[in-house]
Amino acid sequence: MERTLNFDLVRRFPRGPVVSARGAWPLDGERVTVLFGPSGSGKTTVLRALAGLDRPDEGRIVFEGETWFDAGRGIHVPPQRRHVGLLFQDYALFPHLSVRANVGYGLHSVPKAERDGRIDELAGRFGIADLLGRKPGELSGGQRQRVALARAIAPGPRLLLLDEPLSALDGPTRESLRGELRELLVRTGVPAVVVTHDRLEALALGDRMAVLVGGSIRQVGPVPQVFTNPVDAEVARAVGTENVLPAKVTRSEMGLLVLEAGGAEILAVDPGSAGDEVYACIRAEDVVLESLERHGSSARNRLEGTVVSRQEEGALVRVRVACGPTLVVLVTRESADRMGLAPGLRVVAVVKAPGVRVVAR
Amino acid sequence: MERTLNFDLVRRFPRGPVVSARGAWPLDGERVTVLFGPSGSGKTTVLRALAGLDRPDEGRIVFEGETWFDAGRGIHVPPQRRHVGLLFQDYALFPHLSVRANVGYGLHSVPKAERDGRIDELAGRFGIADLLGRKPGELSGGQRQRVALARAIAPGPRLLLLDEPLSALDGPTRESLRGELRELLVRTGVPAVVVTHDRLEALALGDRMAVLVGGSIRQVGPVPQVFTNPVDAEVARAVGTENVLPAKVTRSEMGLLVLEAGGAEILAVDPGSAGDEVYACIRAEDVVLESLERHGSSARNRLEGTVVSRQEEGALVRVRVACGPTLVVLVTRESADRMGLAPGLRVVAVVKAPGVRVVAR
Amino acid sequence: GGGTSLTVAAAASLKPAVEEWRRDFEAAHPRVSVSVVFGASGTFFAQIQAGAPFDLFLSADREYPDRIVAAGLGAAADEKVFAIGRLVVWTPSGSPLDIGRDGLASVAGPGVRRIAIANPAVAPFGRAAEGALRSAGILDAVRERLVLGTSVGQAAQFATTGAADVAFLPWSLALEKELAGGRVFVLPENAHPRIELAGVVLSAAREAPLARAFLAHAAGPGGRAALTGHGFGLP
Amino acid sequence: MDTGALLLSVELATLTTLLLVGLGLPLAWWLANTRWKGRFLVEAVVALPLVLPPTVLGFYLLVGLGPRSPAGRAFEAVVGHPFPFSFAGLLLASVLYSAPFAVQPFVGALAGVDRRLLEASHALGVSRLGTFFRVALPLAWPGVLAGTVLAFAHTLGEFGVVLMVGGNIPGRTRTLSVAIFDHVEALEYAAAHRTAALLLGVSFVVLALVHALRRGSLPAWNGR
Amino acid sequence: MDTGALLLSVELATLTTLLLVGLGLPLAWWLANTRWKGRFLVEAVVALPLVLPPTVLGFYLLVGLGPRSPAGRAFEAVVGHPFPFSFAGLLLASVLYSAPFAVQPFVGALAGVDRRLLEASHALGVSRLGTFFRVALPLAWPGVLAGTVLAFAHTLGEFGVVLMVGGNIPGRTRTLSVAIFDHVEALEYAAAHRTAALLLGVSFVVLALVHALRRGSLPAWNGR
Ligand SMILES: Nc1ncnc2c1ncn2[C@@H]1O[C@H](COP(=O)(O)OP(=O)(O)OP(=O)(O)O)[C@@H](O)[C@H]1O
Ligand SMILES: Nc1ncnc2c1ncn2[C@@H]1O[C@H](COP(=O)(O)OP(=O)(O)OP(=O)(O)O)[C@@H](O)[C@H]1O
Ligand SMILES: [Mg+2]
Ligand SMILES: [Mg+2]
Repeated sequence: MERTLNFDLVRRFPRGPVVSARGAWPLDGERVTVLFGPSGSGKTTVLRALAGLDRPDEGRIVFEGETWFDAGRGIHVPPQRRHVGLLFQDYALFPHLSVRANVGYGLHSVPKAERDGRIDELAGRFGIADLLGRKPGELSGGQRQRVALARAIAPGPRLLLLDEPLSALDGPTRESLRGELRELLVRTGVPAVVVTHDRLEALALGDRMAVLVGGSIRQVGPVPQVFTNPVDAEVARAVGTENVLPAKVTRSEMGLLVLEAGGAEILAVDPGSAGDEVYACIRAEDVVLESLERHGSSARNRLEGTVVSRQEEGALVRVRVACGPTLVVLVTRESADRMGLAPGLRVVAVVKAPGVRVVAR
Repeated sequence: MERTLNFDLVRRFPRGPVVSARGAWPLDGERVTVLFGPSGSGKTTVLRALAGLDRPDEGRIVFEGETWFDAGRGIHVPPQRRHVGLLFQDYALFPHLSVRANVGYGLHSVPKAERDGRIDELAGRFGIADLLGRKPGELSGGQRQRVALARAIAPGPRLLLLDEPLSALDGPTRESLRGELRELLVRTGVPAVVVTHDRLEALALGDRMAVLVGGSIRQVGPVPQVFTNPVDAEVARAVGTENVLPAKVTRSEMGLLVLEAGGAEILAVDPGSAGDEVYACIRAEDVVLESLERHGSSARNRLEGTVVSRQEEGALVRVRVACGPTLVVLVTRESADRMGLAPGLRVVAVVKAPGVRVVAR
Repeated sequence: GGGTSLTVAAAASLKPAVEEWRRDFEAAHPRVSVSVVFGASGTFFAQIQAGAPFDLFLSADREYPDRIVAAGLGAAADEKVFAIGRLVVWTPSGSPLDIGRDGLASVAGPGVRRIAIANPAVAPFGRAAEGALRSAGILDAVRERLVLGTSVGQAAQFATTGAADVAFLPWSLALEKELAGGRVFVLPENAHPRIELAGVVLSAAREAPLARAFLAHAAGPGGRAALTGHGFGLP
Repeated sequence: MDTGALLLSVELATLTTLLLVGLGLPLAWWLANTRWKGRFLVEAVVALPLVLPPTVLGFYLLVGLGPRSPAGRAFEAVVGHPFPFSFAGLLLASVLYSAPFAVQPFVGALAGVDRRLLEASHALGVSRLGTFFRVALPLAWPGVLAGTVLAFAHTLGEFGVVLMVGGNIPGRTRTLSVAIFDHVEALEYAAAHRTAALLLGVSFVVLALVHALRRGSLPAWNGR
Repeated sequence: MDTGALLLSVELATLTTLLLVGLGLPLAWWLANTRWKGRFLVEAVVALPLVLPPTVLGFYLLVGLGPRSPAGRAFEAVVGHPFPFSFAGLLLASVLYSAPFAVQPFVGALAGVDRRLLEASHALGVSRLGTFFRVALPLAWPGVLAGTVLAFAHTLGEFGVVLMVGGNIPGRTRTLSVAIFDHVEALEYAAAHRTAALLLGVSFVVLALVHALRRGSLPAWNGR
């Protein structure tokens, strides 16, 4: 059977923007698609359309050969017959039902013993076993989110749609649940679309990543690749590329492009056909800082500059260096301390040519 | 005037746990307190009590010399007269009012022109200027969160209580709002208690961090210090310390403790009076991996072992090394690639003695 | 405006006669306006006890005025019987019943499913109807088929809508336009307990002399003519 | 005492309420959810019987459903006896007259149920009917109860329509309210007081029980 | 035509409804929020007048508030004229009798308002009263409207209490519903039909307008 999710939909909000997203995702090898994108870009809208809760104004949705929606032919399979598991961004737990009843809600046709077994198993997995007798109003925010996740998964859906499933959880809980979720997705083999704003989560959960910007899907690809090779500046910003520098192509040299950005010269791999006015996208982690003493000369992609600010970020330190353009650089705490990085210090920012991604402006 | 927030409260949930938290926080230099803690530890409960929405069963709350609550004397200042700005974890936006009316809700006694000015200023700051005419039902999750944030801040409260103010936002938006928020907090000088699950956010926003575990505040201190020097194993786990190893003190040597953990010997700075059975808390970023060839010998705090797994985490790589105990190590992608880190590879994990925090078991 | 006004509470069954009296009385007393409230005698009794602003009470029987007097709400001298009620049996057009031919007992015949009477507990004409059925010896036979209107008006409505096959009504009501299509059989006065319609001037009346005058007019020649014209007997 | 009348009243009120819940809830659910422009007409029509005095409504029912009308003949053909003066007729009239008391609060309460919860239920594979019973109804409970109580109490007290359509036949269509009315009209005040006290006592116990029941079933999120 | 009676009816229904909204909303708000154990008793008592036939209720009002009773003398002292057979008395009786139609739906609707929104309002410095008007009332709107419509329509149609307490005095206490009743009683069917048509027509327009109004004011989150 053709295991794919095909959709091409347009949703026009009367008092809002137009979301028009399309995708054609094989579901065999790459089962988990991460949906990434800025706030308001249309992620929830796409999930709601896939779940059948919202009727797009145009387009089609075909899942594993079944047409779920076709505006032209007037087809709209109701949500009940799509068998998707949707985790709502705001949970939408049933306030009048206990946690047990919430999690078991979609298991109405399952015998009680089996249902209870399934609930208990999921509750154990997601750390809500002690809460089964409570009502949602008696839970904390993160507990509610876990209940909603268990509820969406319990009926064994054909497709899981998770809208920020772990956003309300603390680091350790989140990490353990990420593991549980990944394990569960792999074991059951159910395809999933997961919305997240977290790079680690995308990397840990996703086989494929789709980036939604301004209502349309701009890029789809393996997760690490999308993070490192955004196709345009907006995607680059959406995936958190710290340095998106407007640049000019001055010339081409031995297959490399020579860019001029903020007065500095940067070498980059030529992507072909980007034009003259471009953006140079550089991830902060791909810039290395060196002390001025070590190399006196300012060779290519070695930009001399001054540290503007230093901000601790746990294991890493975020440094801004004014070196023509102002570059954001991530270095380990160890090397930052070794170099004595502090505002005012003169340093050299080394940018590796493969770390510079050139996209059209 | 005495600028402090003093509270000591006990809240017993009939069908839930007991939250009993206390704090005495000067508000002059260190205005922003970050409340950190696992899901369900009582963060929201504390904020609700401070806001006056929930009446604790016991205790007192005194803010800047004003007694807001005193169970013994039967004092309970209603929320209306506390002038706090509370951002609800689930937003609680008024569904029947426009975004403009939501943000302006607390400004009822302000003249219309001034009110509109304030709303427009905050809307610009928080990127919701285009949404002022919509109703909350017509917003995305992250947009709702920003509206709720603006609504809490608009009336110029005496104390801001923010329950995960940025959790629903994508990385770039979050970062920019973090900046706006910090700037606003500094500029207005209003003290704040901010709940977050995010280390970066805690570091960026907080002057002081309080860690809540199991309903009580276990540690209070400057943010970076709490992350690096947790007082007990539970706090260590709560702040995301990756390695919390049960260990035995074997002997003391030149002011250093010699620990035995999972068969390996680890040197640590003696905290004094931790007893014999302890936990050794080691942050993954404080472990360095070296190739086996470089140093043949297995000297102290140099634990030889095998890479068990490697997981990309953006700029960093998370590696598990079985070297007696199984250590989680964070290294830069660059060095991981240089060393060819992959499951099966033999490596040496170097743990610096100051990076080992010993706490009583 | 400018003149005095007299308020009369009158049993609904008296409506056609009272309306005529009112016209005549107002014609004779140009500065007086008479307003008449029609209703159930039991209701009026309760209202009079509660201080209703009525000057004169015209009841469908003697019992209520007697009680008014007994309760001290009116003087015995101001109570007067002014008419005798006449009971008729009304059948719709096309009904196979012919009481004139077959006698009252034919009401108990198999073709009659429902017999409408006013509730004997509250309406004098209902008590009379029950008495008529009893003297005809068919009360027990038809008891199951009786439907009780709260008032004679309601009994008439049962008949006009076809819900009942036979109705026992005051003659005055049977002369109404809505009942004109049916057949009316006037029962002899001795076929049922005597219905004496009495009026009493209330001691709380603001216009007691006028009320006495109105009652006198009702019992006088002009009033009697109206009564006979509308199907009432005379005392 | 009027135990027969009491029983009849309770029976009529109970059946009327059951019918109104059975028919009114679906109608209210539809009214609360439809996007049809003309729904306000339906709502107005449902409320309309209210504005007529009960006896007058009864009169029109007799006219419209009496043995001379086509509808009345249809009623007789279906039910087996004519509409007027029968318990079935009484029931129909009561249902019509008490309908707004049930339907209006039902609509009000059902319209207040958060749509996202209904969507969540649909997404979990539960049919529209199942969602109605498992989510909408429990959440609209206070309003549904209000409507039910109103319909029940009003039917107990109603006597205008009952009198007109029922014909006040002891044991068959004489309800307790009609009996009290008769007592008052016949100046049998002592009997009226006794019967009224009985009706009030029984009703008070029923109403207090119903309201006490509701207290326990308030959703927890409203108690936080 | 009975324009005087129509005006009187509309005036009575409007004033009754206004009074019921004015008094019933605070009572309902209190009932919806109190944690007092005895609140179910209050709710039962509010609904109780319903179970009495209107004329009987009117009778008891006459007895209880008549000029011979202490309460009646108090009424007279305050209002300036005796309770029975006056417009003020009629109004009081109508308010009492229609109270449950307003209060019950009000309670149902107000109890359904999400407490967190009230808390949000309090935290934003808005008083309890302000919160009631700015949050609770708009969100409970469908149910509040239902109660208001019921109270209005029911007062229009009521005649039992009105007849008993008001005494059917033309121009003062004869409402349109009493007038129709009189016409039917007197077998003046043509006049009755005309008056009923007038009442129905006016009411239909009012009801349709009210319901059409509501459509527009449904909260947006219910439209997503
Ligand atoms: N009912 C509506 N009416 C008008 N505009 C709407 C409506 N629902 C959503 N929108 C708009 O459509 C866009 C996409 O919304 P959506 O909820 O899909 O965003 P999202 O990607 O999920 O964002 P977030 O990460 O903040 O949840 C947003 O700009 C939002 O404001
Ligand atoms: N009304 C209630 N009844 C019973 N237990 C409750 C109630 N409210 C909260 N709790 C419990 O109290 C504890 C603290 O809840 P709280 O909401 O303060 O947690 P939190 O620290 O905010 O967690 P999160 O990060 O998940 O939001 C939790 O275990 C929760 O289940
Ligand atoms: Mg969303
Ligand atoms: Mg919380």
